[in-house]
Amino acid sequence: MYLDLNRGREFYKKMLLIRRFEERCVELYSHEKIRGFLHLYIGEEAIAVGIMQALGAEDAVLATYREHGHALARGISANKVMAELYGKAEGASRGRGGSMHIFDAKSRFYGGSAIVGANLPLAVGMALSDKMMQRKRVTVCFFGDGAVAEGEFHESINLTALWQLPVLFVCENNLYGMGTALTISHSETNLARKAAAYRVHSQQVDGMDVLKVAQAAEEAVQRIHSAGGPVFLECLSYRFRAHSMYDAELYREKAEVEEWKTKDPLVLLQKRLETMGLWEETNAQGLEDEVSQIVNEAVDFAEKGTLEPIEDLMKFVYTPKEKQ
Amino acid sequence: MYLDLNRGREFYKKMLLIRRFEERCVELYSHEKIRGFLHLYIGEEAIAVGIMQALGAEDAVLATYREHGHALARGISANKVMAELYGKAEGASRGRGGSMHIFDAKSRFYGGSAIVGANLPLAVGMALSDKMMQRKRVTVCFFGDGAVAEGEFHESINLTALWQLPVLFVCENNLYGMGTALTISHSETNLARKAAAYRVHSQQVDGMDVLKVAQAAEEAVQRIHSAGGPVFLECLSYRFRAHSMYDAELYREKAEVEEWKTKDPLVLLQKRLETMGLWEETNAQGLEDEVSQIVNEAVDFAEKGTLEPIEDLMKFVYTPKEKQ
Amino acid sequence: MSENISYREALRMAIREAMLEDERVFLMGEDVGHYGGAYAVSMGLLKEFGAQRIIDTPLCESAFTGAGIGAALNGMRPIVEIMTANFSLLALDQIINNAASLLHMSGGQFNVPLVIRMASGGGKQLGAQHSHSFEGWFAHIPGLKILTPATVQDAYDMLHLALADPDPVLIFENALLYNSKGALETQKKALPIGKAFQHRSGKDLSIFTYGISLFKALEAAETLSAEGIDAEVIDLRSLRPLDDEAIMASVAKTHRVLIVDEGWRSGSISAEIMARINEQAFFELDAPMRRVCTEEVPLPYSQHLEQAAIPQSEKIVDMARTLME
Amino acid sequence: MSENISYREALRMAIREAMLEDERVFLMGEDVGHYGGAYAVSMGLLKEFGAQRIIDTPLCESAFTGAGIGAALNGMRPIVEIMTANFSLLALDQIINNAASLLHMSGGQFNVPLVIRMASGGGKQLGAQHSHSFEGWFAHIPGLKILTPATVQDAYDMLHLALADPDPVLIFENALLYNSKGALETQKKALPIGKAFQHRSGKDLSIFTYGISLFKALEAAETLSAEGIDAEVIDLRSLRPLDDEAIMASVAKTHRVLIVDEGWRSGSISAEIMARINEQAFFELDAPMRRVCTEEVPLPYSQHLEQAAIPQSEKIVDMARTLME
Ligand SMILES: Cc1ncc(C[n+]2csc(CCOP(=O)(O)OP(=O)(O)O)c2C)c(N)n1
Ligand SMILES: Cc1ncc(C[n+]2csc(CCOP(=O)(O)OP(=O)(O)O)c2C)c(N)n1
Ligand SMILES: [Mg+2]
Ligand SMILES: [Mg+2]
Repeated sequence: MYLDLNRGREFYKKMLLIRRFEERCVELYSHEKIRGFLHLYIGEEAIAVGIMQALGAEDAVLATYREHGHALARGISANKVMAELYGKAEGASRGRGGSMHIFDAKSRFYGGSAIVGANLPLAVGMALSDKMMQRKRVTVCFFGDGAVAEGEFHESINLTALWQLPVLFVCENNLYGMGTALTISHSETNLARKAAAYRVHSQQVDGMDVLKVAQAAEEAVQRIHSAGGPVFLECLSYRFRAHSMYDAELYREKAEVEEWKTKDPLVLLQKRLETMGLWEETNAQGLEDEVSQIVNEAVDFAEKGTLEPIEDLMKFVYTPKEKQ
Repeated sequence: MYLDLNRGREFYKKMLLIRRFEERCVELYSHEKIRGFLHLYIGEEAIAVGIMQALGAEDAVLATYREHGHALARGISANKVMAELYGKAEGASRGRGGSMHIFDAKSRFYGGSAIVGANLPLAVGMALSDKMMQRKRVTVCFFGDGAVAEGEFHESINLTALWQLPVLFVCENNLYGMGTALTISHSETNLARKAAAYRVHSQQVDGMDVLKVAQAAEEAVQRIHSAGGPVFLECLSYRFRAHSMYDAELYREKAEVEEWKTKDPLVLLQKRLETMGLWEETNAQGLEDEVSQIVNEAVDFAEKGTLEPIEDLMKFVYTPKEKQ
Repeated sequence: MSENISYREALRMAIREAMLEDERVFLMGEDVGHYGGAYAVSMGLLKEFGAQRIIDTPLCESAFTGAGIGAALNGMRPIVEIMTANFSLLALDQIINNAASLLHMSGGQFNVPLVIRMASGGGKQLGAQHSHSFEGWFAHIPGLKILTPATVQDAYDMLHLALADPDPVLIFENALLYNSKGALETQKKALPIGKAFQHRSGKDLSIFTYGISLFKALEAAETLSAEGIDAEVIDLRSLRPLDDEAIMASVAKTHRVLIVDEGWRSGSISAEIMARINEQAFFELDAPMRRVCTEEVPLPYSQHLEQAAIPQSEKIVDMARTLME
Repeated sequence: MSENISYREALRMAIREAMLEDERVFLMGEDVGHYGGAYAVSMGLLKEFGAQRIIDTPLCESAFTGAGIGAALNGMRPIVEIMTANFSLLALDQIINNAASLLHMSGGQFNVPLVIRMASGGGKQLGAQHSHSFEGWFAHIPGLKILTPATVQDAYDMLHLALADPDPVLIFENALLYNSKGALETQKKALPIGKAFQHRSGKDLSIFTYGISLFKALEAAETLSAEGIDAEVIDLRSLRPLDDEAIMASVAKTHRVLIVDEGWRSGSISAEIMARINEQAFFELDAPMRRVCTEEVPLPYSQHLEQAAIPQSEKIVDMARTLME
């Protein structure tokens, strides 16, 4: 994929937004502004940013419980995401979802799913409808290396291959499912090869390199449009932080984490831009300032947000009459 | 595998027993002596017979709801199986199981399972215990081509490969799961290849040829004992009869069925023996008579059987105190 | 306008009509197409509508149920058939953690207009993995609606009602009813979801029931009537929501309550109905409420044991006598 | 002999002892090894017992639960940990169609001595897919035993009791209790499965509860006591079997019943308890029985909504006042 200043700035800014947004989340968590589980995407920003830029507004996205990055990259406002983390009525899911359940109908963002692997069957059905209705759309489904062991992965990928459905599977292989290493999860650790066994077009991608992800995503979307069937991308990546805020990280060596940090997607992009002599012009400080403002505003917005009235607790168990 | 008269007679007799036993079942079903679902194994006899002969008494067997053949081939008496079909207290499962739930502790026959694919996780656990306790045993798990689409297949085969467990997977590929053809069930219809993607030693076998099955089974058991890990055999076969007694068979052509009947495992074995000049000596009529007597006795035994007292209905929901 | 057809045909007719009316409706499940449906409900529909809308799935309950949810989210009106209620356990994560929860988790953004049909119930000697009645148990889950058509009319109506509903609706079809025949009026306005129906008026006791037990209860009511006991028989029709109003009105009239359901006794829908009557109409009661449920045992194969385990008209009669003591 | 330790430590101690005593015992589940357990129950055990007996599984709830069943069938005494009760829905087919049914289907030949532990309950702002309380719901299933340790002593005792049981036992550990501390006597004979325990004697009303709600009920009883209302508080401990005897004895004494449970109201274990009291002790009742359950909503994330949804001491007090009117 061709890198120019515009694209460089855009990708950098998006990744930076996720990074700074989540760093702020950590602070806010320690101040108990955010509660529940909080899974950070830091280190994996290149995946969401690279994939999302290949999508159109009509495409649909299904993400995981580690989905702040996906939500922001999809263009959901930081305000809405932060307000959700605060549990406020102005949040993406009116505070009913929290960190693991960001939803946004406008951008066709179907969550935020906290049962590992359970978004995969939804992707099958979404793509099936598009195919039935002859809509030219792609459904993107994100999931981790851990999810690949679940039965729903097997069942779903078979259906998409069998029925030739327009699904882009994005496996974020960060080498661990919580504290369980890839090697003790899968007899075949090359997950792209695993997917290929279903006769699905599959590929491993350097998930730390936003350009490579972006390129693979564009090719994948194209292929889905032309050939019809699903594509599986295994994005090799790493989670820099703990699994959630409760994790003592006993299962991996500090050195391994440090090693991976040298491949930081932000640093990698910076180096590329430097090599091309575009870094100066990128005006990283300017982007930092912009991003900082977005994050500050989001915190402000969330702080000022209101709480859903307790009388509305039972709302949305069933579709309210007025919406039927 | 070397075929001699003894082996020829033994295999022929065992397959014949299953055939005649089930033919009688059809009659008995029409007389309402047998009720519920009745799934016939006719056409697939070579698989159960070929596999079982490779096992020792210490090995364990997990079968499907189409398991009369497996039960008889494992050496469970026709009396016990027939009495079970009659719902009698003398039946293998005291009449509580029926056709789909034949159990026999003595021969380590762990059922008879009517949830497609649900016996696969049990096989993992059985083999795991054997490995933990360093017992030199094999767990054999039978299942159909349809079962391979279930999530539990994926989850279970991964565990056995990952943990290198002594499981012999026997996939009875009879080209249909009920009325659903293999080609509309799986994106990859070579199921051995599918299994190989988990790094499991896999192989397709002619499931109509008892000798080939027997040979593959012996090699598999040997390999499991020496290498430790699982083996997957895909036995290519065909079900001559309807899926169950209620099936109008709208989903396949009569011609296809007739074509497959030319590969009848009994006929195939007969031809082999003829070629070798052993058929005369086999004394097929003698075997017919022996088998006929076994089946007659079984019917007699079942007819004379008693019913579990209704007062015992609630027995075996929990382990009775006296057995603890 | 009124025809005498089978429960199976009524279901098929409703599915067919819905598919003709609305291109968003489709049917998906194991063996619904080429085989014609495990219980022949969809026989002939593949030919009429093609494999795009009558979809034979591989064996993968979780994925095809989840696919139904995804399709519903994406504008369709899927009907998912699960062959037998026992197999729905394989799809429970999708049904509870997704279908029943998405609307709430998304703050009202994503409703799931999905219909799931399944064959349910014992009495066919199919053993413990094919015979259980989970409808009362599913009724515990907020976000779901649970329908239990007993009559041919309801088999037909409820399919239409379920498809018109914006939220996930589960229909439990007792497999022994598929061959039952009854009158069908296709032009009549259907009794809504959540409304019970009184099949027999009586003054001495109220029998609340649903599904196949309705007929056992009606039979029992005849026997009781010969003994001078006048039983009211009410078909609950919907187990979630329950028609509290109809239940309490009947209790206020008869003051004695008998509930018949095919679930296992402990934690059955009968218990919930008792709890509600206790809460809402305690002082109307002249005697302890009673229930006839399935014995708490994985259903055995042999006929005599299985029949002993499930509700029977005689047991209902006996229990009603106890209740009247 | 008596120590003051945490619920988490009591569980770990019991697992450790069992593993030292009996080579057939092992622990299997997601992140029980290298991670140390999602709620740190098994922290340190991998180091002590090795990866052969503290088994980190891939994400595959159905297969590893089924593997537990298989191992139990083959002579072992597995402890399967399911990280959160919501995830157990993925394993329900194995739990119900296999674990709970095998003994019966096999005519008594194959019992399944399996222990399944899971973290349960709301109040941690984890949203609808991580917070539900299914213990009462599971209690519907014959073949299973359902334990709900509330105290440190029971956390310890019940693990041992479950392992000694020949049939499948499910232990629901309310996740908010892991840090709670209490006295532990390791030498005392444990109160058997199926026995309730009276934590507070009272004469005006009986509060039946279990798990974390026990502490809310005890707190409510204190408040009520200040108002001159004397509440008896009984920890059910086991939801299947239920201790009918203890329940009826208490009802016979107080004549008023309040049940507190963390399940959704409709079809809750509270309903079953009400049904049984109605059946067995109807004429002892001076007033309608009452229950405080979780509101029928997928649990929301925001604290104020979540807290409003689950039982609280104040709601118990209010309901007790209503009951005493
Ligand atoms: C069905 C299910 N099982 C277990 C969990 C607990 N859990 C949450 S995230 C996680 C690890 C998932 O790993 P992976 O799919 O690799 O995604 P990652 O967290 O690495 O992004 C686990 C075990 C869950 N949420 N759902
Ligand atoms: C989980 C589950 N889903 C569906 C069924 C209904 N059913 C019984 S057998 C069968 C077909 C299974 O096909 P296959 O595995 O190929 O075995 P075969 O019957 O051909 O021997 C189906 C769909 C079931 N018993 N269990
Ligand atoms: Mg991962
Ligand atoms: Mg088959």
